[in-house]
Amino acid sequence: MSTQPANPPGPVSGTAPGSEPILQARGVTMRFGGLTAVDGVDLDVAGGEIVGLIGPNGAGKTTFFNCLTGLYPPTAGSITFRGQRLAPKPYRVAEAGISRTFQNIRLFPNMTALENVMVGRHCRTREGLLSAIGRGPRYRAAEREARQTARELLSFLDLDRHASAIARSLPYGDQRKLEIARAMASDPGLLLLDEPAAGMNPRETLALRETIFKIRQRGLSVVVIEHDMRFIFNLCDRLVVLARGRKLTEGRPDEVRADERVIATYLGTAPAAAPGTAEQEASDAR
Amino acid sequence: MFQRSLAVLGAVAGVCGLATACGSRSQSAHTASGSGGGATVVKIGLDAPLTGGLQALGLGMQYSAQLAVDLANKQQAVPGVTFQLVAKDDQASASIGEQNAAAYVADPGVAGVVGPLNSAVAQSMQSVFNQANLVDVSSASTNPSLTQGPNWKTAKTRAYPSFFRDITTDAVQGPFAADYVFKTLGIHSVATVDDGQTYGVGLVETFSAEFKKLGGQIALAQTATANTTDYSSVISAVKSSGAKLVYYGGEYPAGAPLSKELKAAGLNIPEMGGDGNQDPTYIKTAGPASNGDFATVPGAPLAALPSAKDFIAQYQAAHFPAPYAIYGGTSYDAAESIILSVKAALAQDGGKMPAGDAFRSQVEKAEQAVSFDGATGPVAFDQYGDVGSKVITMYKIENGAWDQGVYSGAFAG
Amino acid sequence: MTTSSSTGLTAPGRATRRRLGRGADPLVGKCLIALGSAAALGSTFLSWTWTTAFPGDLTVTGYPGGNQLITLFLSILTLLALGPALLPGGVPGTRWIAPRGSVRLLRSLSLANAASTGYVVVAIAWELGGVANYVAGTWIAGASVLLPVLGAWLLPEDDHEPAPARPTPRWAQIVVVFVVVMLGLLVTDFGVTTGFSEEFIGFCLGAGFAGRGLAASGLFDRFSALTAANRVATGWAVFAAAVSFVFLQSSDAYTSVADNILIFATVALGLNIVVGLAGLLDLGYVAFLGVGAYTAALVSGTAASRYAHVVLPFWAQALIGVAVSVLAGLLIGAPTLRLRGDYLAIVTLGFGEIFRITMNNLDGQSGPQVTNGAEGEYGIPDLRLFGYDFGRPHTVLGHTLGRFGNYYLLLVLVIALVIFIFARVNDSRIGRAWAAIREDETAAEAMGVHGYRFKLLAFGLGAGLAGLAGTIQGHLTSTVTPDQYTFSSSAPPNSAFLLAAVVLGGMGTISGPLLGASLLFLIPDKLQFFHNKQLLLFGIALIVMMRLRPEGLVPDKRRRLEFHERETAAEEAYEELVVDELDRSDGLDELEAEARA
Amino acid sequence: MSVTVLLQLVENGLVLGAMYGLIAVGYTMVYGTIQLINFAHGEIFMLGGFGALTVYAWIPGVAHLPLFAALPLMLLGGVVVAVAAAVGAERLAYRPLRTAPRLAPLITAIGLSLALQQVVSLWYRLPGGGNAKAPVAFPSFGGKAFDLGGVLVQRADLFTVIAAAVCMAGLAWFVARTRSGRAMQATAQDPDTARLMGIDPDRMIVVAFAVGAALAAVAALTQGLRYGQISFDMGFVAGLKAFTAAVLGGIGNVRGAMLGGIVLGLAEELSSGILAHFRDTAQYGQAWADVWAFVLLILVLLLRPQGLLGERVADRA
Repeated sequence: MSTQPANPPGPVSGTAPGSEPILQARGVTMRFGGLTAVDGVDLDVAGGEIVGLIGPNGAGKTTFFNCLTGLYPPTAGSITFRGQRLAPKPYRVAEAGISRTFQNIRLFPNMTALENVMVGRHCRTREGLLSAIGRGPRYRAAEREARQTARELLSFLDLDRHASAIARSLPYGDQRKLEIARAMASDPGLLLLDEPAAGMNPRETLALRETIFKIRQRGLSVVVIEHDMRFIFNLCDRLVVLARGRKLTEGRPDEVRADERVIATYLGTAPAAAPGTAEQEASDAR
Repeated sequence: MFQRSLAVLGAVAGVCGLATACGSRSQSAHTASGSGGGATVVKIGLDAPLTGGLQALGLGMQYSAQLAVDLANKQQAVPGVTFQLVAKDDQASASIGEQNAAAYVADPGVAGVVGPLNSAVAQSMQSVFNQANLVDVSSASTNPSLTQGPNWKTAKTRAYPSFFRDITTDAVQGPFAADYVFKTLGIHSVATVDDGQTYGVGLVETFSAEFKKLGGQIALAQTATANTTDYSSVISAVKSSGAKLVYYGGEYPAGAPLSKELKAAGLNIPEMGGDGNQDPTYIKTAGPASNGDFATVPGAPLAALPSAKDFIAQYQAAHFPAPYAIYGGTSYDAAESIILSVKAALAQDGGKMPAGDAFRSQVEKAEQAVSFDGATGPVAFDQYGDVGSKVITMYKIENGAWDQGVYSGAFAG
Repeated sequence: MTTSSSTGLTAPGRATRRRLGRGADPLVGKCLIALGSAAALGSTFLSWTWTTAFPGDLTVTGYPGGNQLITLFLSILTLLALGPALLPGGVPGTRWIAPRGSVRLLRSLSLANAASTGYVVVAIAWELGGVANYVAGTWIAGASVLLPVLGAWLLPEDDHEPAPARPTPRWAQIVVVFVVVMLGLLVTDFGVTTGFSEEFIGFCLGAGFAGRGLAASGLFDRFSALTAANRVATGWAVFAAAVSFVFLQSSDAYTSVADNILIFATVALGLNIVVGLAGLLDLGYVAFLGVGAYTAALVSGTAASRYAHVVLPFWAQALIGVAVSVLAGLLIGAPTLRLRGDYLAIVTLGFGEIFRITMNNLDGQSGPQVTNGAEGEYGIPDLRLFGYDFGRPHTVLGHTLGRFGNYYLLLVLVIALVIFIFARVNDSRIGRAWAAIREDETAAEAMGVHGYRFKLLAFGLGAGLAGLAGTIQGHLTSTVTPDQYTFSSSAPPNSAFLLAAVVLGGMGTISGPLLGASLLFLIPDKLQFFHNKQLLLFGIALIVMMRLRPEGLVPDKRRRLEFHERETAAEEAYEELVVDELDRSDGLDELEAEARA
Repeated sequence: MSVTVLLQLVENGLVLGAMYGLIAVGYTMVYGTIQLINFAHGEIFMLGGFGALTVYAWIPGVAHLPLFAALPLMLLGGVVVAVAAAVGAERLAYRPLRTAPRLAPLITAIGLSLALQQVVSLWYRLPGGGNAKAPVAFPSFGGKAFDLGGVLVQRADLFTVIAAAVCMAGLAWFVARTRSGRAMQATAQDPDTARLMGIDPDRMIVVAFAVGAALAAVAALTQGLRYGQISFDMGFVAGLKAFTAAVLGGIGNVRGAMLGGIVLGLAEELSSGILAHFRDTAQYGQAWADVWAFVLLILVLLLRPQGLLGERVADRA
C-alpha cells in the first residue's frame, strides 16, 4: 500500500496529501451473473489527493465508480468514507460527501444551468413540503443560500454567462464543466470524475487540469478516470491501474510509467489508445 | 397615450357588458310568440340517459313522454297552455343528473320532471327538486328507499314530498317471485346470485326475506361482479348446495351466461330473474338450455293491456326513431300525470298561472291527488309517492322464446 | 419523425407563403374590412330568420341576441384592430392592441367572425330546411363577414418585433390586469352560459380564431409580461373574477355546471402534480377522489352510513378525508414506486378497480356493511361551515346565492388553494427534484435526490388533494356510489377524462388542466350530439396529441423541450454521440438488473 | 368439500389460466422487444372476438355449418382482424413515438384502447340490426360435457386447452427454429447489435405485435365459445388480468406468460371457489375474485418483481 505522494505538479503543495485517508475501499467486488467486473479492489484516497484510475477498456473502472457511489451495490467488500461505512444508495453516498460526474454527460438536459447546480445542492438543504408551501424566512434563506452557492460555483467554473441557459444548449465542453459544478454543489469531500476530458480539445484539456487543481485547493479530493495519458500523468498525485477487474498496481505516475506489467497489459497492448482522443470506452462489463 | 388606451379598453368592456345584459331572450320567455298564439308555455322536463349503454331505455322514455306532451297539445288538454318537453341527458351520472335538476329548477317555466332512470341519479336530484317543490315523477327508478326513506324495511317515512313514481318498486318484485317459487313451483331450496348493483342486490334481498318467511331455505347466497361472465366457482358451490332453482338479481348480459354455464355444468335447474333478465338476447346467449327459465316484470304485460293499446298505436303512428322500450308506458303515464296536475293547479286559480314558487307547490299538491287510468293501468299515488297498483307478471322461456306471461297478479305483501 | 410542430419549420414556411394581395392597394383592404365589419355589426340589430325554431330566437329586430352577440363582439374587435393600420401611426389609443403589427390579428379576427357567423348562417339553412328561412339580415350578415377576410388578405404583412412597452405606473398596470381579467371573465361566462349547441359552437369558433390572432399580434405576450411583473395582483384579479362569476348568474342553472367543472379541474390539477411534475402515470387517480368522498360521507351523518350517529363538522371530515386519501396513496405508492414507471401505471389501474369493487362489496352481503354497496351513501347533508348552511340560499351583497352558488365559492377557494400549493411546490427544492427525477433519475440520485421518497411525496400529495376535492364532491352531489369512480365512463370525472384533461391541457402547467377540464366538460355538456362519441374522440385526441403536440394546448416550457428533445437534437451533431452512449449505458442498466436477480 | 369439487375448480382454473396465458403472451412479446406495456392489447383481444363473430354472422352459410367446421374460418377472421389492428396500431401510433419519452407511448396506448372500444360499440352491427353496445351472443358448442369421474370438462374447455397447447408449441418452434424467431430473440436482447447483424428491428417489432395479436384472437375465440357472448368492453378486465399474468411469469418471458396465466387462473378459481364453498366465507367468493387477482399482482411486484421465470428485473429508470 503506497500512500506516499508523488511530487505534486502545480502549485498545490500547500494541501496535505498523505494525511488520514478519507476514503477506504476494501475488497470491492462486483459480479454480473457469471462475469466478475470488479474483483477485490482496494483503494485509499487521502484528503486533498488527486488519484488517477486508469486501465484498458473493460478494466472495470466505471463499474468501480458505480460501486463507490452506490449505483451498484457491490457483491462483496466495504467502502468507508470519513470513517463511516457507506450504504449502497446513491443519495446516501452523495449525502455522505462523495459526488461524481458521468462518463456520458448526464445533466438534466431541459433545466437551466443554474437549476442543474441547484439540484446538486439538494442534499444540503432540508426544506420539506410544508415549508415550501409556507415559505417562511427559513425557507427563503435556504433558497437564497442555494441560489448563491450555485451562482458562485458557476462563476468558479467560468459558466456564469450560461446561468439561465438550458443545459442541453451549452457547448460540449461547458456541459462537462457544468456537470462538475453540479457535483460540487453538494459540498463533497471527494469528487469522482469519469473521463472529464473525453471529447475535449487539447486547450480545453489543459484548462480542465487547472480547474481540477483549483478544486483541490478548495480542499476536495479527486479521483479521475481518464484515457488521456498525458493529461492524467500530469494531473495526479497517484495512479491506480486496473486490468480485468483487478488492481494491477498503484503508485506515483513515474513509478507506474515504469512498471513493466502496466506497459505490457495496457500501454504495450494498446499503443493505439492515443491520448487526447474522444475515446469511447465500451461498457466496462462487456 | 396610455390613459387613452385604457379608455378604449373600458369602452369595449362596457359594450360587452351591455350586450350580455340585454341578451338571452330565449330563456326568460314565458310566452311563445310563435305557434301558440300567445298561449302560456309550460315545460315538462325529462331526465334520462339519452346516450351511452342505457340509451335505448332512455330514448324510449323520452319519446313516450314526448308523445304524451304532443297529444295534450293536440287535444288542448289544458286550454290556453302549450306544453313543451325539455329533455336532458344525465349519462347515468349522479353529478350530471344533479346539474340537470338545478337547470330545471332555475327555469321558472318547468312545472315538473319525468325520470330519471337510475336510482342513484334520482337520489342526487331529489334534494335539489325538493327544495324548490318541483315535482319529479320517476318512471323507472325502482329502489324503495327513494320514496319510503332509508329505513324502509323497518320504518317507512316519506323522504321527499316532491318525488313520485309510477313504477312498482323492487320491494314488490322479489316477494312476488318468492311467493311464486314456493307456492306455485313448490321449490323450497334456492340459491341466489346477484351482480352487486343496487337493482340486483335489492331484488335478491327482498326475494330472500319473503322466501324465508314462507319457510323456504336459501341454500347459498353469492355476489358476482357486474361484468363477470365466469361463474365456474359460483356454480360448483351451487352444485354442492343442492338448490333446486337459482334466483338471479341483475341484468341479462351477466344473467344469460350464468344460465348457460349452469346447464353446461349439468345442473338442470331453472334460473329466475327480474325484469333485467327479460330480454330476447338472454335466450340467444344462453342457448336452448335456457328453456324453462323465468323472469318477473312489473306491471301487466303492456301489449296485452287494453289500456295500453291506444298508447302503442299512437306511439307507432308517431314514427319515433326508437322503440318505447321497457319504461315507455310508465314514462307516458308520468308525463300525463304532470299534465293533469298542471291542469288541476290552474283550475284552482281560475285558469291563471300562479306566480313563481306558488305554482310549483300547487302542482305538487295536485300531483299527490292525481288519479287516472293510464297506459299501464290506474295511476294514483299513496302517502309515500308510490303508485298504488302492484301488478307483476311472470314470464317463462318456452321453445326458445319468452311466453306471453304465464301468471300475472297483484302482490299484497 | 414528426415535424409539424417543430417551431423551426414554420418560419421559412411563413416566408414563402403566397400572398394573395401582392401589389394590391392596402387601402382597398382596409376599406373592405371597415365596411364589412360595420355591416356585420349593423346586421346583428336585424332579425336573421323569421321563425323562432332556430335556437336563440334570432327573429328580433332592434337588439342582438344569441349568436348575434358573438358576431357583434367580433365585429367591434375587428374594427378596433383596424385602428393601428388606419392612419399613419394608427388611430390614437388603439396601437396597444397589436404590438407586433395588426395584419395577422386582422386576418384571424376576420376569420373568426366569418367562421362563427358563417356557421350560424349555414346552420339556419341546414336546420330549418333551406335558404327560404333567410331574411334580409341573414344575407347582410353572411355577405358582410366575408369582406373583411378578403380585405385582410389584401394587406401586406407587417410582422415586426414589438416595440418595448412604455413604462407605465404600477397602478395603471394593475388596473389593466384587472380589466383584462374581467373581460376574460365575461368571455368565459358567455361560453359557460351558452344555452344551446349552436351558440356554443359559434363561441368556440370565434374564441379559437380570435385567440390565435391575439397571440400572433403579440398582445398576449405583452399581457403575460404584465402579469409576470404583477404576479400578486394577477392572482387576486383572477380570484376576484372567479368569485364574481357567481354574481353574474341570476340562477343556479349554470352555477351547477361551474361547480362540476371546478371539481373536475381541481382533481385534474392534483393529477398534474403526479403526472406533469413528477412524471408518474397514475391511471386510477379518480379512486382518491372516491376515497375522500366516501370518507367524508361516512362521517357526515347521512342515514345511509353505517356510522350514521357520527356527525363530524366539515373541517374534521375534510381532514379525515385527506388523511385517508394520503394513506391510500402511500399504500399503493410504497410498493410500486420503487419499480419502473410502467408498472405504476398498471398497478394504479388495478387499484382503481379494487377500490370500486371493494366499495361495491362492503354492503353487508358480500362483505361487512360499511359503504352500503352499489346503492352508495345517499342523502348526504349539505355542508355547514361556521354556521353557514350551504343548502340554503343566502343573500350576499344584494345577490341571492343559491345552493350551488354557495358550493361554487367554496370550490373556488379550494382550487385557489390547490393552485397555490402547485405553484409553490413546483418552484421549490421539491419541484426541482421532481424535474430532475423526470429527466434522469440515475443522475438525480447521484446528486443526492432520494428518488423514491420524492415520488412517494408527489403521489401522496396528489392523492390528498383529490381527497380534499372528494370531501366536497360528496356533499355537493349528496350521493356517493362506486360507479362514479371508474376508469372510463361517459361523464367526468373519471380517470380517463382526468388524464385527457391533463394531457390535452398541458402537463406541468396550471392553466393547462384548467383549460383542458373546462373544454372536456363543456364540449359534451353543450353539444348533445357529441355525447355518444366523446370517449372515442378523447381516445383519438390522446393519440393525436402525443403525436403532434405532446406538450398540450398550454405547454410548459420544460415539458415542450423534453417531448421534442430528439427532434431538436438532430440539429446538433454532437448529440448523436451522446445518444449512442446513452444507449450503451442502458445495456449497463440491464447488466445491473441481472446482477440483482 | 369433496375432492371432485376441488378437481373441478382446478379444471376451471387451468382453462381460465390458459386463456389468460394466451393474451399475456402478447404483452410479454411486445414488452420484450420495445419495453412498452401495450395497454391496447386487451382491445386487440376484443377485436379478435368480433372478427371471429363477423365471419360467423355475416358470411352466408358459415352459421349453418357445424361449429367445428366453422371454427377454422372464424379463427382466421379473428386472427386477421386482430393482427391488422395490432400492426396498424404499431405503424401509425407507436412507431412514430419510438424515441419519445416513455409517457408518450403509454398515453397513446390508453387513447388507442378507448378509441377501439368505442369504434366497436358505436359501429359494429349484427345482421339482424343489433349493435354491440350490450354484450352480443357468440356461437357455442352444443352437446354434453365430458364427465371424467365427476369432473365435467366442457367442449369449449377442451378446445381452449388444446388451442393453448398448440399455440405455445408453435410459438416455441417459431422462436427457436425459424429465422424470424431467432432474429426476434436477438432484437429483444440487443437491438443495436441485431441491427448491425442485418436484422431490421422494425420488422421484428411488427412480428412481435402480430404474433401477440394472433394469440389474443385465439383467446377471444375461446372466451366466446365458453361464455356464449362477447362484448366491446371485455378487453379491459381481461387485459388487466393478462398483464398480471405476464408480470407473474416474468414480463419479457414467453413461457413465463403462459405459466403466469395458469397460476393466476388457478389462484382466482381456487380462492373464490373455496371461499364460496363454505358458509362463513361464501360472501368473499366470486364478488372479490378480481380483488384477489390484483392483490396477487401487487404482492408479486413487492416480493418478486422479476416474476416466476423472470430474467430481468425492473431497472432503476
